[in-house]
Amino acid sequence: MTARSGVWLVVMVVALVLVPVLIGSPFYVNLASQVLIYAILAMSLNLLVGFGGLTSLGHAAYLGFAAYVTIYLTTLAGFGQFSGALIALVATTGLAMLFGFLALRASGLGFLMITLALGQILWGLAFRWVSLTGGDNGLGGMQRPHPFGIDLGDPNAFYYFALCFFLVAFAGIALFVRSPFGHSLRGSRDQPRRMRALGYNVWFVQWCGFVYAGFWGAIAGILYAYYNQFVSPHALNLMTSAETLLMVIAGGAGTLFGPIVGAVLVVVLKNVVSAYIARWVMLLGAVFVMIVLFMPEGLVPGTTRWTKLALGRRRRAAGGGPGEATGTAAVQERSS
Amino acid sequence: MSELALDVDGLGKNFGGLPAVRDVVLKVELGERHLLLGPNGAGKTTLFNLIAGDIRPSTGSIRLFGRDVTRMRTDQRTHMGVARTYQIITLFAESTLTHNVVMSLTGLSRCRFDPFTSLDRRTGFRERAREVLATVGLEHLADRKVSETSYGERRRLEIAMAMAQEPSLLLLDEPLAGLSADERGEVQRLLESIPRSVTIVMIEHDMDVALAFADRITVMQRGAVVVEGNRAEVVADPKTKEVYLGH
Amino acid sequence: MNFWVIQGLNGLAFGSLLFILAAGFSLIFGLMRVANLAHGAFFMLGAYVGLSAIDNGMNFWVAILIGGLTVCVLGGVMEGLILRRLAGQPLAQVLVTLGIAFIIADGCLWLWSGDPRPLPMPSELQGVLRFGGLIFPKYRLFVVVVAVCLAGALWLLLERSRVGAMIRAGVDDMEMARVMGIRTSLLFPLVFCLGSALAGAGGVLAGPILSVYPSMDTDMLPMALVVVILGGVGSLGGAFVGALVIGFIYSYGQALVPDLAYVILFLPMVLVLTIRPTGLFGRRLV
Amino acid sequence: MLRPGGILSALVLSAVLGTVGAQAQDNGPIKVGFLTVKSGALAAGGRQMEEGLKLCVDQHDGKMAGRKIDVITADTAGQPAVTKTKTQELVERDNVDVLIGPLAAFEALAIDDYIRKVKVPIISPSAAAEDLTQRKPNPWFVRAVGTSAQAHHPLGEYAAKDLGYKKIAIIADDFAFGHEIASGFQRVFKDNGGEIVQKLWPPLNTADYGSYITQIDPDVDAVFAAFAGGNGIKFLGQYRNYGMTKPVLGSMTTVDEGILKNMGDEALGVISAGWYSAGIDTPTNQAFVKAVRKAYGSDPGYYTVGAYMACQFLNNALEQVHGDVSDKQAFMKALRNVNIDKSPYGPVKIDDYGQPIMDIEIRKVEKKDGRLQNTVIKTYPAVSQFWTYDPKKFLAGPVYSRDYDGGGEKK
Repeated sequence: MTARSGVWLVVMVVALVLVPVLIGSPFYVNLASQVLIYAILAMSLNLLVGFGGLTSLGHAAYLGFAAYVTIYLTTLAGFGQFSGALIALVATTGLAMLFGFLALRASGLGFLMITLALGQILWGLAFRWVSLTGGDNGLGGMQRPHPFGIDLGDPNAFYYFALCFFLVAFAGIALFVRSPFGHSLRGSRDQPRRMRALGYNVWFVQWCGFVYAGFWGAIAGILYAYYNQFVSPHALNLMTSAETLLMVIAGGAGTLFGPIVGAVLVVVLKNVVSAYIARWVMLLGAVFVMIVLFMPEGLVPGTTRWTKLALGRRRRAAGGGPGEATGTAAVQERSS
Repeated sequence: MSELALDVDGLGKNFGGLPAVRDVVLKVELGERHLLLGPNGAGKTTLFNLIAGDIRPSTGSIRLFGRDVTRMRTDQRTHMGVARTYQIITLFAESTLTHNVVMSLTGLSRCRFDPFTSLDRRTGFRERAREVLATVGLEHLADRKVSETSYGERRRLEIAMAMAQEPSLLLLDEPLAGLSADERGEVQRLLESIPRSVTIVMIEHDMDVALAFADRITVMQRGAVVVEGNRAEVVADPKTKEVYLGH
Repeated sequence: MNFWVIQGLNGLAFGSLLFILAAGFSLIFGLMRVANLAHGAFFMLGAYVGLSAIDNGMNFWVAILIGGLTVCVLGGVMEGLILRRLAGQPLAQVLVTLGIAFIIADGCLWLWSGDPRPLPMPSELQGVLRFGGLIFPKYRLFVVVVAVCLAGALWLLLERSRVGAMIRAGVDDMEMARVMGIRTSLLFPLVFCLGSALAGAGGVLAGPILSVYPSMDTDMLPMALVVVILGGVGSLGGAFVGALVIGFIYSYGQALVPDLAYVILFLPMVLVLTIRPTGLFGRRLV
Repeated sequence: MLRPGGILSALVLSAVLGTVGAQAQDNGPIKVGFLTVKSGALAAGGRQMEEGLKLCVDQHDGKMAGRKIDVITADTAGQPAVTKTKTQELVERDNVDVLIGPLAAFEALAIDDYIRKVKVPIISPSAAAEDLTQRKPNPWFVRAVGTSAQAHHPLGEYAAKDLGYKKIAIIADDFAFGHEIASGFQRVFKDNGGEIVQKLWPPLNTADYGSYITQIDPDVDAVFAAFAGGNGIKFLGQYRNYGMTKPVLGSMTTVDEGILKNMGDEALGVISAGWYSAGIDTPTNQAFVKAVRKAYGSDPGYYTVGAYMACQFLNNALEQVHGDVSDKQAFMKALRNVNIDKSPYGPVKIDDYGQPIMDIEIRKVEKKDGRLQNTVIKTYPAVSQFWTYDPKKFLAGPVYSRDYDGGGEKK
């Protein structure tokens, strides 16, 4: 398993590094940057939904909050780029600590509702607290940073900047999933009672997972701020949270590559397909209904299963053994 | 008198006004083999859940090794040396047997909060897990998924996971239920091989095995303790018969 | 003095509207454990269908019927074709209802354009009632009456009928209900259709107050969630009290603490859930 | 198998196709990027904008200053992040010469920095946020509609002087547009001796205005209601439903023709101000209204006329530069120099900040030939966004916001 996913990893990294070279057009490079940002956000939500079994409908909170703090600090409060981003990261992680404390009072759908409500409260504050947030007009006027003298205003430079964070996030989350703590989180999802009897503080494990997800959400939010150089309450609204959840589940909750594929799907539908199909929102809805119906485990495990089925037939004909365990089947449906 | 491993005093638990456990007093000495008997619904498993910390008592107190743990969380008690098996099997069905035991080992290790290194790299855990599996005769299935094993094998895995924690107090909830005669013999031998440094409290319906195993016996009915004493006392007590025949 | 009475009446009227909106959601959620995120879209679709019925010369009452029936049929189709295949997978069901909500919302935009439209109220309910120095619109009192009647009818259905007994058994413990021989394959579509019909008819009923507009679904869905969460899942009485509490909080809150108007609905929800995760009246929250 | 690589190669393909079509030619068509909203809550306004623009392009037979006009439409979904991507698409992939759009103020603000960076002229057909032409004027930006307060300064004077109101309660949508309108009205009304006794700010997504309507002070002479989108319908319906009889003054959007067509008698008698009304009785406007009615079956409102005028601005500027947009500076200068004698608005010219100076109509909702219309009852000629105030002092003064407390200095 490791050898093959290792090959995939190398292929992915090489492909990602080559994107600007292959594409050329700055518009599509910018689009690819957006995919990376949303992929980080979706991967972070996947920590909760896929690995923690905690379905959150308020993940836009971290994206928007981090973006607001970053832009507010660097434009209005006079902080430097680096310190502004750092404070945004710390503050958003702190917010996740608080939200996790509140949301983990419940589980399953109760958890979903609390995260939704907390997200709505942040949205309401952003809309209403005009002196700080600019209300619906949002905050703008931010410049992209110049780390080491590189102008991130250039689409390619920004793409590689985002790519660095994406790869670190991917690696961090990939390591996390395999680590003892990642296993603790998954165990807490599958058998919380057993985990307690084995000496795990399930609440604390889930809370740490929640905060960790918030941390990566903050990274996505800071990149969002750099990319858009603008933030308004839309970044915090229910639609953004719902879309992020769709990315995770459509791609495959509890898999490493699923959220990335989901992010590609949603970003491309919203920004590219919408130019050709007027009823793209309907298409988006239909795509999700179809995925849930025919590939309920998500696109990545679904296609893997289908290809394996096809390969397995061949292999069985050749007298091979049973296929390897994917370990993703248990990921489904732990919220009840 | 030697120190008590478990000291339950006046313990009660109500579910929606209905008492599931009433005023239970239970004292288990270090190294003792203690048996809980009683018909279904007598409150034995609820008592286990109270001792392990899964639920909070309505009244009374629990002391473990001299420390009051009434308000402690389950995982804190586990770190004090309590381990248990479950009546209804709660294993990680899609993971291998080894992984199940490894989870049991990491639960007591500081590394359970390590988010960076791969668990697979920690070969020490895997080796230790295989050793533990060997003690219950499951080493040949170490890399099989739990969902692909038999019921009896899972019961033994339950015990292995509890044993891996090297507990001081072991709570066994019907370890023999649903096993074939051969398997019973195996598990029985396994239990007998547990050193006396481990205190054991067991719920069991199989009288022959249980009585042979136990030092002291508590009989429960409708949430309360009816009879308590050593093997002979309990067997002789007319209330014991009443509990079993009257039900 | 007048202030408290009038705002109380406002709260009562708005709470009644919320109850009509949330009753179906609560019923479906309680029995089937499906958090139907398309409920707001059902509500909006019902309102649009009712509007078209009125445009085509039908009267208000027929429009309510048509709105309810259309959404009822849609709900039945959705349950039979989609949700049933996903039984026991709450996450997949939530996602699929979200997808359907997208489809309905965009479909409404397509069919009815995006123009906000008022839904004319029946002439017999126009005008105001005056008692003492107080003035209150007749239509709003009518909505209160409808909500009370609906609550009564649902109570009778749940407490006094065979179907109701089955539903209650299912809400309490689905496994047990199955063992007792209750056929979910009949009960689930029935309840889903009923809940959908309530949403559709409720949309038409709310039309004269809220008017009909494209983001009606996303405006109303969170409110249904708040009511159900606050009242406790699957509890009719809970939904009723929850709706009234929210109605009052909304009414008094917007008047007394206007600065919190944007978050006035969600603060109490977070408070209740963190202090009492089962909601005010719920038994358990899955 | 769908994996990143597959998607990316699809992207590569479409990128190649995109760039092939994007070869700019000197005598080819002028490419107009049109940012509108076709999905989501704001889609009604987006559709009206599309109609207005199409009508204008059709009236010119698709040609301006001898060059073909090629409109490329993009759906921003009313979301700032999408708006930015779509703008990039139009600018970087389609190489448009000029942008018309977007609809909402927050969308315009979201792309403000980007526009400054890429230096593409943009004509706003709708977004009314004050600072776009005041404290943060963008040299590449010109607006074809009024600022939020532009029409409501005169309404303040009209309410105090002509209607003789002394005390007014304001109820307005709690967002920047509502704040700016209310502040502009308040300032001039107070300057003319009036008093604002109450300000109510229902959130934008308020379902039920009941608890606000019942708070309105019974001693006021009138209520000034500033609502956007469909909220005007909701508010006026509920207002009459509560048996309220106090006269209602409205913002331009409260009784905009785009929603007026769906209103009933509840709107009758509402007096509002705007830089446009379908009821303006000039031959130019009546011809325009007739054309819109013929093409789309309804009266032109805020969005329709805004996009139509944005297109007329484009035409005017193109004629000034004889269809040569290769010199962007010159083209932008022409856009800033638009001067139209006869338009549906009446005469229009542009001030130093890129904002039109135009006639403001005081309008009253009346029923004529079975349909509601905003009959013009008074016209304030050539009104600037700064009203009668000195621009420098105006800009140095407090920003029009929710907490604006100005007005009454002249008293």
